[in-house]
Amino acid sequence: MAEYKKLSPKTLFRSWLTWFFFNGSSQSGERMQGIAFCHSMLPVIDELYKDKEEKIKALKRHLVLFNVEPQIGSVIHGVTAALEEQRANGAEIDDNTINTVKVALMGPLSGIGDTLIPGTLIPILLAIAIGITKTAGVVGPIFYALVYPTFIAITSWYLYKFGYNAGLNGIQEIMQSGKINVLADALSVLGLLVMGALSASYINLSTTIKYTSGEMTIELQNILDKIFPGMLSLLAIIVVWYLLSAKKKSPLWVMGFLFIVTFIGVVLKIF
Amino acid sequence: MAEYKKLSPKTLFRSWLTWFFFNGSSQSGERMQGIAFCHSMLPVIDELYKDKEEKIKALKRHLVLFNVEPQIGSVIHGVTAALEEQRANGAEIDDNTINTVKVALMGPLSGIGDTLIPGTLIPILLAIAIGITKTAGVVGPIFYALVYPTFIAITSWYLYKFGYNAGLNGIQEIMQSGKINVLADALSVLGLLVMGALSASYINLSTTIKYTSGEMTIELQNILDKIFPGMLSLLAIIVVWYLLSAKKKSPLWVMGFLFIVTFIGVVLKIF
Amino acid sequence: MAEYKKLSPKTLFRSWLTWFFFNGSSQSGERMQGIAFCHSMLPVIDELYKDKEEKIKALKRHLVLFNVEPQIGSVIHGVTAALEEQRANGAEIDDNTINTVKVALMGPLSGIGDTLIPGTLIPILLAIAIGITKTAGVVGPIFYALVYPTFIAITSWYLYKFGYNAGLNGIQEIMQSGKINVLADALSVLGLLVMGALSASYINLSTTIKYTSGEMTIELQNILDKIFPGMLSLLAIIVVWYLLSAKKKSPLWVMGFLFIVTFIGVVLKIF
Amino acid sequence: MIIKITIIALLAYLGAIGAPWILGTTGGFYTLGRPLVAAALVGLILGDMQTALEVGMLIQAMYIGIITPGAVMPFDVDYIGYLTPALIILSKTDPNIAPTLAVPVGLIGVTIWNLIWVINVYFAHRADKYAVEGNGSGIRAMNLGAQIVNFAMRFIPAFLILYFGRGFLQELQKMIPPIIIHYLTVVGGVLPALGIGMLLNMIIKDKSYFGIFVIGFMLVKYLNLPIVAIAIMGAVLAVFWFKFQGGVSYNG
Amino acid sequence: MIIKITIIALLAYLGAIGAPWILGTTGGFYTLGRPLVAAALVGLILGDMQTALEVGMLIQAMYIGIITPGAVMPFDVDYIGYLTPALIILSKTDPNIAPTLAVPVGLIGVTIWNLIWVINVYFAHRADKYAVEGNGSGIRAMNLGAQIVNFAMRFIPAFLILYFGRGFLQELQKMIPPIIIHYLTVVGGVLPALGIGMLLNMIIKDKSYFGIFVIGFMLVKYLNLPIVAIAIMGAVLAVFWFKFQGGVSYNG
Amino acid sequence: MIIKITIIALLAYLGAIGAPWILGTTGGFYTLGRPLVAAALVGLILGDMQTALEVGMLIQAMYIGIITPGAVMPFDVDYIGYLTPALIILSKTDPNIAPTLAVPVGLIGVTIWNLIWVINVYFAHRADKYAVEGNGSGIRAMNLGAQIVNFAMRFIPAFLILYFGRGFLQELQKMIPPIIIHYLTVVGGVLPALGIGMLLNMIIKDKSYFGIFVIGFMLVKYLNLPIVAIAIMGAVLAVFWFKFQGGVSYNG
Ligand SMILES: OC[C@H]1O[C@H](O)[C@@H](O)[C@@H](O)[C@@H]1O
Ligand SMILES: OC[C@H]1O[C@H](O)[C@@H](O)[C@@H](O)[C@@H]1O
Ligand SMILES: OC[C@H]1O[C@H](O)[C@@H](O)[C@@H](O)[C@@H]1O
Repeated sequence: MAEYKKLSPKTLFRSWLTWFFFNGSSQSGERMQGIAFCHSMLPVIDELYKDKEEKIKALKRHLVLFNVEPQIGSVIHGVTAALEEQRANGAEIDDNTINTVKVALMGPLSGIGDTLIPGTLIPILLAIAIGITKTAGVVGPIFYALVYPTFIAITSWYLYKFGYNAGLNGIQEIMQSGKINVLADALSVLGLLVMGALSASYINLSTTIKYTSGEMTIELQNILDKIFPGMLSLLAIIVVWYLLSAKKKSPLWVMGFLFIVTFIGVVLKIF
Repeated sequence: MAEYKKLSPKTLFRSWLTWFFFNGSSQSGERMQGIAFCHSMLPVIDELYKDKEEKIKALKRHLVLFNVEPQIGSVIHGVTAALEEQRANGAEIDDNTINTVKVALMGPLSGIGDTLIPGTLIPILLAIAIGITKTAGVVGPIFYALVYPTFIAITSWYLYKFGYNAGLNGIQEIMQSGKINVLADALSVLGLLVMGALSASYINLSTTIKYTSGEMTIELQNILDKIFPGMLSLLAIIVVWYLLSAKKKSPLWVMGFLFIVTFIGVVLKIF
Repeated sequence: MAEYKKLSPKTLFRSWLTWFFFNGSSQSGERMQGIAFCHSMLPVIDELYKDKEEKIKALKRHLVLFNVEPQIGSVIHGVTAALEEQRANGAEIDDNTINTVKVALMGPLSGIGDTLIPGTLIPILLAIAIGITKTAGVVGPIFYALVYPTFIAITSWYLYKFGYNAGLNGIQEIMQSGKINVLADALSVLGLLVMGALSASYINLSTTIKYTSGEMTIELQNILDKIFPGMLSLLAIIVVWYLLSAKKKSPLWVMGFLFIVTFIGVVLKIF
Repeated sequence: MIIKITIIALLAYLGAIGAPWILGTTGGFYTLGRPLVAAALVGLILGDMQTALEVGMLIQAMYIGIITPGAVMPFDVDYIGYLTPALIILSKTDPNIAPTLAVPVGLIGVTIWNLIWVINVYFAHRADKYAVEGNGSGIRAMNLGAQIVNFAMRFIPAFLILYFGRGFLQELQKMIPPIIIHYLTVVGGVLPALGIGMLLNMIIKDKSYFGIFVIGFMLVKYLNLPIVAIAIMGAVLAVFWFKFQGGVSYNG
Repeated sequence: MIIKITIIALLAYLGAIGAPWILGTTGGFYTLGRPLVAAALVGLILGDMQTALEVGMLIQAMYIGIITPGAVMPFDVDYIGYLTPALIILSKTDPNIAPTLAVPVGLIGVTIWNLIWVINVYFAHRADKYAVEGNGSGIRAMNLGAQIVNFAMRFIPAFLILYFGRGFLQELQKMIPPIIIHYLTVVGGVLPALGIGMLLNMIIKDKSYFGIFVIGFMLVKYLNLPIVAIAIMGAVLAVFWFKFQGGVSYNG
Repeated sequence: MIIKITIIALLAYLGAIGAPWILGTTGGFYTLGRPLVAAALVGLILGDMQTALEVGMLIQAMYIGIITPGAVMPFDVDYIGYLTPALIILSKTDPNIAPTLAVPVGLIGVTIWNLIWVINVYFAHRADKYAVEGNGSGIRAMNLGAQIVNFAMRFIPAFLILYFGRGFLQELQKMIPPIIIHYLTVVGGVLPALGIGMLLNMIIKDKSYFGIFVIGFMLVKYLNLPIVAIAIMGAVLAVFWFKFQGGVSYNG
């Protein structure tokens, strides 16, 4: 019986590193990150398949359409490496199986990943960085530029290894346990709090309406501020959110809307 | 087989409107809101019973003692209208049944209604209105006079329709599910927070006791303020609450108590 | 049949009082609070055993090693008194049984007691007292000296009676129900909040590092304060906590560490 | 002046318990009949909005939690709401005595209400007769007719109190020694505790909820937060309280 | 100046989506490509850190929640991040118009990206050929090769915009009437609501969570707390939120 | 002066661990033996309450979490509580060195306690003899008799330290170079971290609870809330924490 071919730690690391650097390099409307996926599998393929035919089949297998949030998506590469290893050792895993697995994981991991990383983690870190910048200047961007990539690089590599070790079942178990949703809940609490704080500093809408009766001038904005400071700014956010979520308008549409409404407001001397 | 007589939307609305306006008009120690109930059923009776005998029976049926928190109590009128409709269409519903249903709903809906509306919602809205008045003057009462009646009118009409559609069972289900209690819990959290805030501004009790030794004067109130500002005011509230809840004293009794205690305090130069 | 000998309330109170005052009087490395335990049982023994032999056996029985958090530990004395009473009335309870019970309760009650009283309650009360002292001077220590002993004396006597009435099973039930842990959780929330507040006032570590370029001087501490005031103090706490918990260093070791680190810091003009 | 007093007395009727004309109990007793709203209207009529609102906030806070279960009324907030600020403004008295002045005014209102409540029995008995005849309009007439009583018993006393009260109060005030004024101010400071206490007595079933009241108290005393801010935070808290309680009521 | 502009244009390439050289997407688009980081680099290069950071904070806040699901990009934050502060500093314009200036800049960036996305299809097809030959290095070359396109299409336009834009903007500014400046300032104040709104749209599934956003808003408006403090408190809250939810998601 | 020192030394005995006379451990070690209470008494006796309380708060904060499981004592808070403020006041030294001065004082106290703990074995053995004789009073005498040792070993050293220490400290102070004073101040600032750290080590089992500590820290740093306010809020929080946890301990 033939010896079991095990992927060396070095190969796994090179595979991950290739993906980590070059995941977006040749993105296109047709294949998305397909070439990059294949690229990241080269070290694995080279180590596992000495036979030319097998190698060609492997290259073709991984050059198909692929797309995922690239930073946490590395978990799929780990799983795929494990599947390839089993296949190279004789397990009955055909092209179709491997592709099905990749496609099955792609969707949910894109959703989760986009929500958690650019949708939650990055805004939180940036909001903190803005806060620091406000008081301590350039320390803010430095903080972000150190913390974010370090944390993500470690996480991404960890997830690759996790995918390789846990295999497909392990990943699916976690995704179905609901824990990820609760984690997203908790992170969204943090994110919303911080976004609210940020909005209070960076969104500014105030009215210039005044009533003058005799020598007394009443400024509407003054009254609004006494009732709830920043009322109009908050209102603007709610309107935007409403247009995007309930009315399903595109961001560009909403931007046009804001330009027009403020224009009318300025002309009518409301703002 | 005779056609099913269905109450027209217009009749239902007129029935509700009559109740909404005239629920308290002829309250008395003997019949409470009994006449008003019958009054509000007139449109329903007129539409359902063409036969004079039936009409007289219906009028007598609804002229008995009735009492409920009138604003959310409209749900009973909806249920009653539905019962009358079924009866007019031949269902076996006698005077007794209809009265039993009314009496059964009266009690809990008075308790829930008085707790939620004059006991919780109105104080919260008034506290907010006072807060607004403090900074923005007459905007405060205007706010209350717009928000409160609008909200209640819509709710009351909605509840009438809900009662009519859900019938008796639907209402009882909701009242037994415990959801109403949890809602009351949550509202009481809001109410207590706001009442606490209000008390901090509007209840004022301070001592005038001073110790003078040599050139130094120590004012007791100063020390108390440093430990916990508003300590005596809070204490006053706790005492009143204790007298009302644990000692079951009447509000008038407590008022007399406050008059006397402060009198003694002023005489003894404590306050 | 002989009459049932019941311990008089007075005897129980004297037993508790003896323990409450003299629990620590003759602590030693060999017997711990053993003599004090026996001392507190004298009223019980005197009332129950008229026979000299029985009395000697009883004295010897209670002179063995004993140790417990003394303030809430009184519950054991209550249980023991109950056991002695049953024994004196003929129940089959030998020396061994009584000792086993004492030993079984000693451990957990020491753990719980030390955590809840000197570990949580006393620090909370002292922190509050410090807060009061800061603004209202000597009122702070007076507050502590009144509140703490009063509360504990009542609790301790109550626990003695509880132990006597509930007996062994009652106590074990409570300790196993998990309620005590949830109580400890809740108290630790309060304790941690207050300790955090206290630390903010009483721990002070700041850096003296400055960058001077041309006429401009940047003080590092200024920047740190803008990012998070008290950052270094909080860091110091975290380091100490880490050394104690993760590195299992002794308090004395950590104290030496602090002396040395700050010394180096002062020499290098960091602090 | 007579016209102004007439309008105020009229409003005191429209905001009284049972007066149906302005959206029933909702727009009447629960809106026009609230001291804050009433005071604003008095301020508008008498041309001294500032004093009116000052008094209005004070007495509104004091009677904020009034409920009338089964028509039992501890103090008549409607009479208090119209007559107190009007008397204060008309007699140019110190607004700080408003809480004390509110007491007799509120008790007069309660007495009137109790009388009405007995008199109205008459309409019920006449309505019974109409029912036997199948006369629906007659029943309607009885329900509306009761308002003649309500109007008479609300408008006339209110008018008289305002008409004679202002002169009387002015006289009275000159004669009161300073210690009494001080006493009335102290009483005025504590009286609102009664309204709050009644509310607590009603809302709180599980004592630990009192802690939330204390938090609200401290948010004002220590952080000087306005009530609007506290109410919004409280609303957010309440939403999650409801959400996370999973159907288990602790205070209900 | 040419050198400085060259460096900025180069950074605008390195921080663009797809540029792999600085730790891939993580260090590139998600770090170098963030307006706050970009602005700081621009400030360093052009020697006006203060203005750069001011602009950086403003436009970072505005586009803080940008996500690009499936490579669909609503606004190109990378171009915005480098070109906006650079143009403002070079033409000595009022930083308050930055949010408005960011709009056309961002759209130019998007157009470029969409072009690249189509052009890159070419590399995929050539890679297919190499696969058939079993030529791994060829595939690698295709993945890297796409960067030639990316570089050309990012660097050149950025350079040109900066080179011509600064003069143009200076001219333009002199001609703009004050009302337009006011308008642009008003627009600049509201535009960040778009970024925040997009984020809310994404994060919030259960509307009650909006309350938490409002709390954050009020903590700044009423208590003047800095964001760092709010973030730390929020983190503590999030930890217990996670702990106490017992696996039940309400907003997920 | 001798009388005052005598009284202080006597109090140092009455507040020592094991001294039974003032309500046992509760009123003795846990009340009289707490530095805050001790310092107040010292202040009263020496007529400088202000300095005494200043020192008292400092060293109380530092040793706030001292526990003595199984009679193992890390620092003797009783000796620290009486001798530190007394020495500071008597030698008119800078109160800021109190935390440093507390260290040797506390260690002397510990040594004494360890000695007592060994000596007391003697009483146990004599008690055994009385037990065999059925002599209850003898056992009582042994329990009380141990106080002779405790008194001697507490009172005498305390008296001597105070009597000689004050002169010695005055001399010492003149000779210390400013850098050492600075060093001692720095040390004094960090030392309380030890007491707090010990407490954290004891209370915290689940690391996330550290977040609550940080919140308390920030409430003071950012909002300047006094501890009393924080304690009341914390108590309210704790009540609902207990209520809503439904019997599940996370940190226990
Ligand atoms: O208690 C129920 C109900 O009783 C009476 O009808 C009135 O006092 C109402 O205000 C009250 O809501
Ligand atoms: O949506 C998943 C994924 O799609 C594309 O690959 C890119 O836009 C990524 O930024 C994104 O995370
Ligand atoms: O640990 C339990 C107990 O042990 C010893 O008896 C003493 O140190 C007490 O203070 C402590 O509570």
